Amino acid sequence: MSEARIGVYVCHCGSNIAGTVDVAAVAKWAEDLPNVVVSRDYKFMCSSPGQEMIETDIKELGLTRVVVASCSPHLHEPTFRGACSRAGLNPYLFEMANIREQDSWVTTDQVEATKKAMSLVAAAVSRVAYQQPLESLFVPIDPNVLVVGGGVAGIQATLEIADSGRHVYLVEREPSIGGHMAQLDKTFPTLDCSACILTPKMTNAANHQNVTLFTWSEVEKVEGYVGNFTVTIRKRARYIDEPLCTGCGVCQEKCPKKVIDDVFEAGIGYRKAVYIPFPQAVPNTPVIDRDNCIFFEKGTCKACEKFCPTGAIKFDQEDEIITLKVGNIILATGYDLFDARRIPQYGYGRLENVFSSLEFERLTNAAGPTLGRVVLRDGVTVPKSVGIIHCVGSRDKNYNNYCSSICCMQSLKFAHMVKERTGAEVYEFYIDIRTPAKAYDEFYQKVLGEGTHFIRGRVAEVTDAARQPGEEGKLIIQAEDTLIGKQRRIPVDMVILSSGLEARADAKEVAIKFGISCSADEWFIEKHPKLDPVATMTDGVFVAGACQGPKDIPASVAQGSAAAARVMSLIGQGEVEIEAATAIVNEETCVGCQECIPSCPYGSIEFLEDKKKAHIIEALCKGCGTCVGTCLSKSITLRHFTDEQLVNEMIGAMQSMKLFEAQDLVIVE
Amino acid sequence: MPDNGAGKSFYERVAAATPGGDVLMKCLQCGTCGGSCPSGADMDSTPRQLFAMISAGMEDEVLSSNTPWYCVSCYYCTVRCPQEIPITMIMYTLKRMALARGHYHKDAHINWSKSFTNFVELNGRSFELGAMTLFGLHNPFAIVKQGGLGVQMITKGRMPPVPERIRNMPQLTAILNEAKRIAEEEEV
Amino acid sequence: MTDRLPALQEVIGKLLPDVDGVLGLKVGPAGIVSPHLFVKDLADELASLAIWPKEPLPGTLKIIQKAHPDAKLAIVCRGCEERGIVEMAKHYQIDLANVTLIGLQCTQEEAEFCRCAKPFTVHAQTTIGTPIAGVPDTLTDEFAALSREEKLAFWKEEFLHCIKCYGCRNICPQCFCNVCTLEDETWVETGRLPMPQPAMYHLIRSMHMTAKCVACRECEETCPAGIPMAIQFRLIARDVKEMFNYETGAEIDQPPPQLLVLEEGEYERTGLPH
Amino acid sequence: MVEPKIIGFLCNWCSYRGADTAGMARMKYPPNVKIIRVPCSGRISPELVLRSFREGADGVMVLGCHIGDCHYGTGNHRTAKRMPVLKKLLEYNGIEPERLCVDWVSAAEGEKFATLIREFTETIKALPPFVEVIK
Amino acid sequence: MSQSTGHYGFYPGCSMGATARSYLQSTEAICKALGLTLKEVDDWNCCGASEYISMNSVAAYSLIARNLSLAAQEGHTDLVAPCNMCFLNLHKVDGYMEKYPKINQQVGRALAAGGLSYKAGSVHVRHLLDIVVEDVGIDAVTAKITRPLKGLRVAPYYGCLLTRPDSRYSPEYPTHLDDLLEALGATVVEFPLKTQCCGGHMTQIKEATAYDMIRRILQNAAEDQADAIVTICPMCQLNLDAFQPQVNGMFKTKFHLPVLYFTQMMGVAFGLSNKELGIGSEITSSKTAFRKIGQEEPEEQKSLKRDKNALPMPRL
Repeated sequence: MSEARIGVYVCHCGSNIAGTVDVAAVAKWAEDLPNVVVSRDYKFMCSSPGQEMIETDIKELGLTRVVVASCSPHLHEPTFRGACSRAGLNPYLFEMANIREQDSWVTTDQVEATKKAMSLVAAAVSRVAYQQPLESLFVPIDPNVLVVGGGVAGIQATLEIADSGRHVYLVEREPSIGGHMAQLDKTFPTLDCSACILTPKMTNAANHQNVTLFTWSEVEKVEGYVGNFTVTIRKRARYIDEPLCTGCGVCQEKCPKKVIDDVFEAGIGYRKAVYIPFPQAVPNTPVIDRDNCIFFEKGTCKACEKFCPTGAIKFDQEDEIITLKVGNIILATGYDLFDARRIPQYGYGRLENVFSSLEFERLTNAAGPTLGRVVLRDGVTVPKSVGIIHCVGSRDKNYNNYCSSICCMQSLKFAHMVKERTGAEVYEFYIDIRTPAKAYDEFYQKVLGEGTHFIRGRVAEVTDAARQPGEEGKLIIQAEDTLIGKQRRIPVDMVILSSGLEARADAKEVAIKFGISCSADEWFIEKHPKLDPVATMTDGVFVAGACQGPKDIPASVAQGSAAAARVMSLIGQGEVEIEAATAIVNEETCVGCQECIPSCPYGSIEFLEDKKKAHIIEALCKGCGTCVGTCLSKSITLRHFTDEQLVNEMIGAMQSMKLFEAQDLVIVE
Repeated sequence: MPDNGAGKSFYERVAAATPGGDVLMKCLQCGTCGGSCPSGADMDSTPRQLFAMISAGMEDEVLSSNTPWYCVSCYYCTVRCPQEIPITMIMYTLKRMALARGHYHKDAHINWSKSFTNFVELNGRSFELGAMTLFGLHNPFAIVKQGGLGVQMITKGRMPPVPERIRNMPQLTAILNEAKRIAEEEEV
Repeated sequence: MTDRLPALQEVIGKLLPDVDGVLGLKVGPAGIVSPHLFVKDLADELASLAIWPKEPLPGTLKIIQKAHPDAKLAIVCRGCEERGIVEMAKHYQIDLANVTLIGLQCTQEEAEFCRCAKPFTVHAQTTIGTPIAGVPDTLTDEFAALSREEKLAFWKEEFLHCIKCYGCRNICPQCFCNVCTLEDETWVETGRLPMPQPAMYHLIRSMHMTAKCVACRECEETCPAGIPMAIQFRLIARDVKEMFNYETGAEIDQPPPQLLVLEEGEYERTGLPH
Repeated sequence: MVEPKIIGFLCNWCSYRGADTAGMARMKYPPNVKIIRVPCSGRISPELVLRSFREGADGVMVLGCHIGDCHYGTGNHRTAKRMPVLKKLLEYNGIEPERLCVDWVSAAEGEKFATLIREFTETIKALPPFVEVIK
Repeated sequence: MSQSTGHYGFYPGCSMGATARSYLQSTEAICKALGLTLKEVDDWNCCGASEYISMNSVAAYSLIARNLSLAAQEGHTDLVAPCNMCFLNLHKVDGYMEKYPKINQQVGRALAAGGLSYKAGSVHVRHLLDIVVEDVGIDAVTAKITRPLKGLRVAPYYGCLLTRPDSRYSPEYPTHLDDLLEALGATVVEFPLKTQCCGGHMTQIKEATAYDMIRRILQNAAEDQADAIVTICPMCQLNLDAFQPQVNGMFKTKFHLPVLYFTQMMGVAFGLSNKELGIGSEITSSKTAFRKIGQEEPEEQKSLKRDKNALPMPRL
């Protein structure tokens, strides 16, 4: 690589690097490295003058390679690649040495930090000489979009995109869209009726000319890459002919089989084996629940079929497999409620008047099983005292370590509604009250003013074992009132557990399906927690709403809109640059053993039967290099991460380390 | 706040003397421990309050509290603590620290523990009757009230009149003496 | 041995009208045994058929098949050669559909010579001789029991004699690459003797033998320095069996483990951190 | 004791970001490890590890995403199959298998990364000097 | 685990020779019936209960570790403790030695002074109940029943230390004793306080505190109409049984709840004699309770207003 003319640029990053690393010494030292033509240090390399310095050198000194020693490439690699491009140098002829995150910030000793910076620069210089220019491939973006999950975040994203004139496929697992929001009665802090604000959006989404709705459906497979995904959807059999069904509800009325509704009614109400989950459901088409239908169980009944006025019942219907082409995907798959049965001392599932938060939502809902009456499990008795327990399953290393973010406000709302509906005494047991968003703390103050008792202390247990007079027949909430420093036992009629939110039980599977990652708590991981909260590491796949972390309605809606904006921006660009650092097979040396084919996570390697050689479909290759690690004859090369490049990077680092071992480094001040 | 010779804060010493005690600083002050404690009503400060006092360096107040002495070692606090703080073990640490510095709450049942331990160190086995009697010397009131029970236990064959002793007492004594020497080393 | 030879001649004689050729061993004029393709017209050549010393026939089979992809062939194979053929088929180097396997069961002496755990065929359509039980590989066991320092000293001594003649690679039926990593300067320094980093050569080769070595011991046999390199391959084979439940060449349908994603319970057996 | 020379091959998506996270949190660790970024731990062929030893590395680290979190889905499954075998092989050649560290570090695990580096550097320091088998 | 061998090291603990003699008798009786071999660790010493550790932790750990060391020396991989306190202490010290190098080293040094050593994790400490439920299995127990405990309402009382901390069973709501008693034919009452503390050593130190804790448990069992409380720990038995008259005196209550060991219940169901099982040594007599066996139980009255309005319950 004698023709390489390398420029080295060492950044001070203010005092971030220069405070620990002798940047001038590093730049001076780099001058003597092979092929280095110029080596400079500068206060802020990423600033305009810094970039211009590089551009000028490329042009005036005829540099053919550039090394910048500064921060992590995850931060500024695109910046400096851009500078090279502007000066006419192929961006892949640029290499970065990370002397901030991996050196100045983590090393205490200044001499050691300087030596490490030198080694990292030497490694980059050694590598860059072997780098090759690469041309990016551009592929057109399919303007159709897939939205997975029809809760409020998914609906919002769908409407935004559909309104812009692009087509959206909205896939929902349940028979109706609406998500958890459809289950609620009131929303905090404004106490608007949830159905009143959500239903119009649901109808809008379903009737929109640019939306195709798939309910009772799930995504089975995702192939392809940004701009060009092929998605396979399983549309489960409803056993109802959708075009024929008018949604009159007679089937549901006549069905003799009553089932506890664990989904929409949160287990506190019933539905039939053929059912529309709730009156405002969209679409207004029932499904037959195969597992509970008498006909599917015993072969007789067919009451629904007998009474259906349009003959829409189709017991022989089968699942449909649908293949779609989309350019972008938004995941808005929502959350699961923490199962309070996991905390036995709170008695949920054992003590009948302990309710989960979603059960209570359904109790207060005018369309719920009690038509909005707040009553005990017997269905009649109005409670005279109610305890609300915060942080159930949240902020607890035994369960979920995070704050579920919505429970405080939800509990305050519950307190207000209990007061409003029953006039009962309400006790809120909390660790901290967190009301940070707009108009939230005002709501807290309002509830305080309503006479709710606030007891600061995490509840130890809920029991029906009376200890002293006045406790018989009650649920006793035992906690330390930490503001008094005394143990208290509060007898109440009803306990509401403000359960936390959890990632969907199948979040991990879904993440793998869509090629994104999950955090330890199984929430989907965004590209950047602050600056890119709705994108993921996989181009073309975005997240919105509670699947990314606990979130209330306003935040979910905002994310739905944000994800839609990101997608529309991509569509607007028309085409997308795909990974230039792809793998390529050397057909001359390939022996056709086909080991590489199953090793590729993307199925991007095909076997050319005529030549008996492997071949990589460039557009499908994501550049992971797993095939390279597999190929024994080294017949596959991963561009930009070739063996030559990596080995020389390693040699650069090793040689400098050996050098420092042999002689002490003298830093020139 | 006064530090000991090693220059370690009170919190650091409590944490170091308790297996897994280094998470003490993560106490959320949620009160689950105090709420769960079956004898919590009798404590002058709840465990949570002690933790706040420990982090505030209030060594005298903490070590003269009756709280550790009311701990019945049921471990409810430990298993329920959302921060996985080994609260029961911290109570043991506080008891030892209180004993070591020589003055402790009047409710401390130090004589019972001492009588019990004495018999173990003497025979290798515990001896209820002996411990009760010995304890009774310090606490004659108890022996009057529970005397009838003792008689009943003896007649039912549930309280042998003489202690059992293990064969290899020298070995046990050697182990315990060495352990105490190690523990002393630790104190310095 | 004497009773197996006529039996084999008879089997080949019967097979020959139906196949285009039978690959076996032949004694040449100077008494040298070499691979030979017995074809229809020369059925009387069978008189010169040999069965010992063994030569690695699967590699020859691959060459013939590549030149004549449609030819119907038969091959005389021992247990190890059968495993080699199975393994090569998994890597698309041999097309099993066009091959008839004539299984030659090894004798006790032969098995002991090879320290062979499986001196018999399992897939062959026809078999000659009586299968015998495997022989314990005491050499490998003894090596495994050495301390790390002893192992190091062991190889240091052995590798000192390596002249990097590539004989072990050339004879190996599983070394079917067109170009070889061992000749690439990037990995193995070439052109100097004694070898500058002898372990580099052998480590890479051992790594490439993972889930591939069929324990035929041809490499050791051919090595002019007599390096017992199969010890490493055999130990790795035991690890692969333990970690990924894979036995090289045993099952025709089981893909090699390195091609598959981790299965339930496999990760736990790798010894990697949790 | 001479400072050990260590090469770390880190996957771009989890482990390299984990190293960045450690940096952003200003966690301190010894400077011995020089990191080489690869797209996926599946890219790391055993030859790369061996070549680093040949070049004089006293230890090599191979860090990837946790199993199940691979940016490429299953790239690290190959790592989990290859590297244990390589470790065994080192052992059979009389080389301490501890010289090869294979572990998983997520982008969030800055602390784990720093701890790993500290521990691995200590481990290598504690080993007898690397003999001239590969070097 | 030695499920199949049925051989275990046995650490009886001090109470078994004294206050809990009937526990030892009934344990021996049911082991014989089930073919279980418990081999007493030779020359074991006291575990220090909850007292020693408040005096000196290193000495307390070392005291306990001597037993682990002896058990390991005798070749036991499973060491059975029938007492919750002993179980916790042995289990805990083994775990500490494994987890905390400093403790491991300190205890190691102390043991060495007595010519002993112990490698953490080599002895698996288990409670007798765990052996019966997990290794012997409910089915094998059922097979031995000749006199099912039909008609007897029992409150399963676990106490604290078996399930807390670090247990494989739920610290709040374990059910394995429930399952065993049900298999014996008894009616197991819903007993929310089943893992509440019995007061431990408080009976000796602060009577008022202890008696109130005992009262809560007795009251809960009485409210659930239990005929007897079944325990798995000598300390629990002692506190609930022997102090029952004192509790009645202090709170003006009339509890009469015999407190029996689960091994005694098994023995009764196996048709063994009261003498073999040490029944009769309890302070609160069990005569009336045992008379109920075989009697038809009155139909349980569900007091709940379960009418058409009732809402479904979440299922456990």
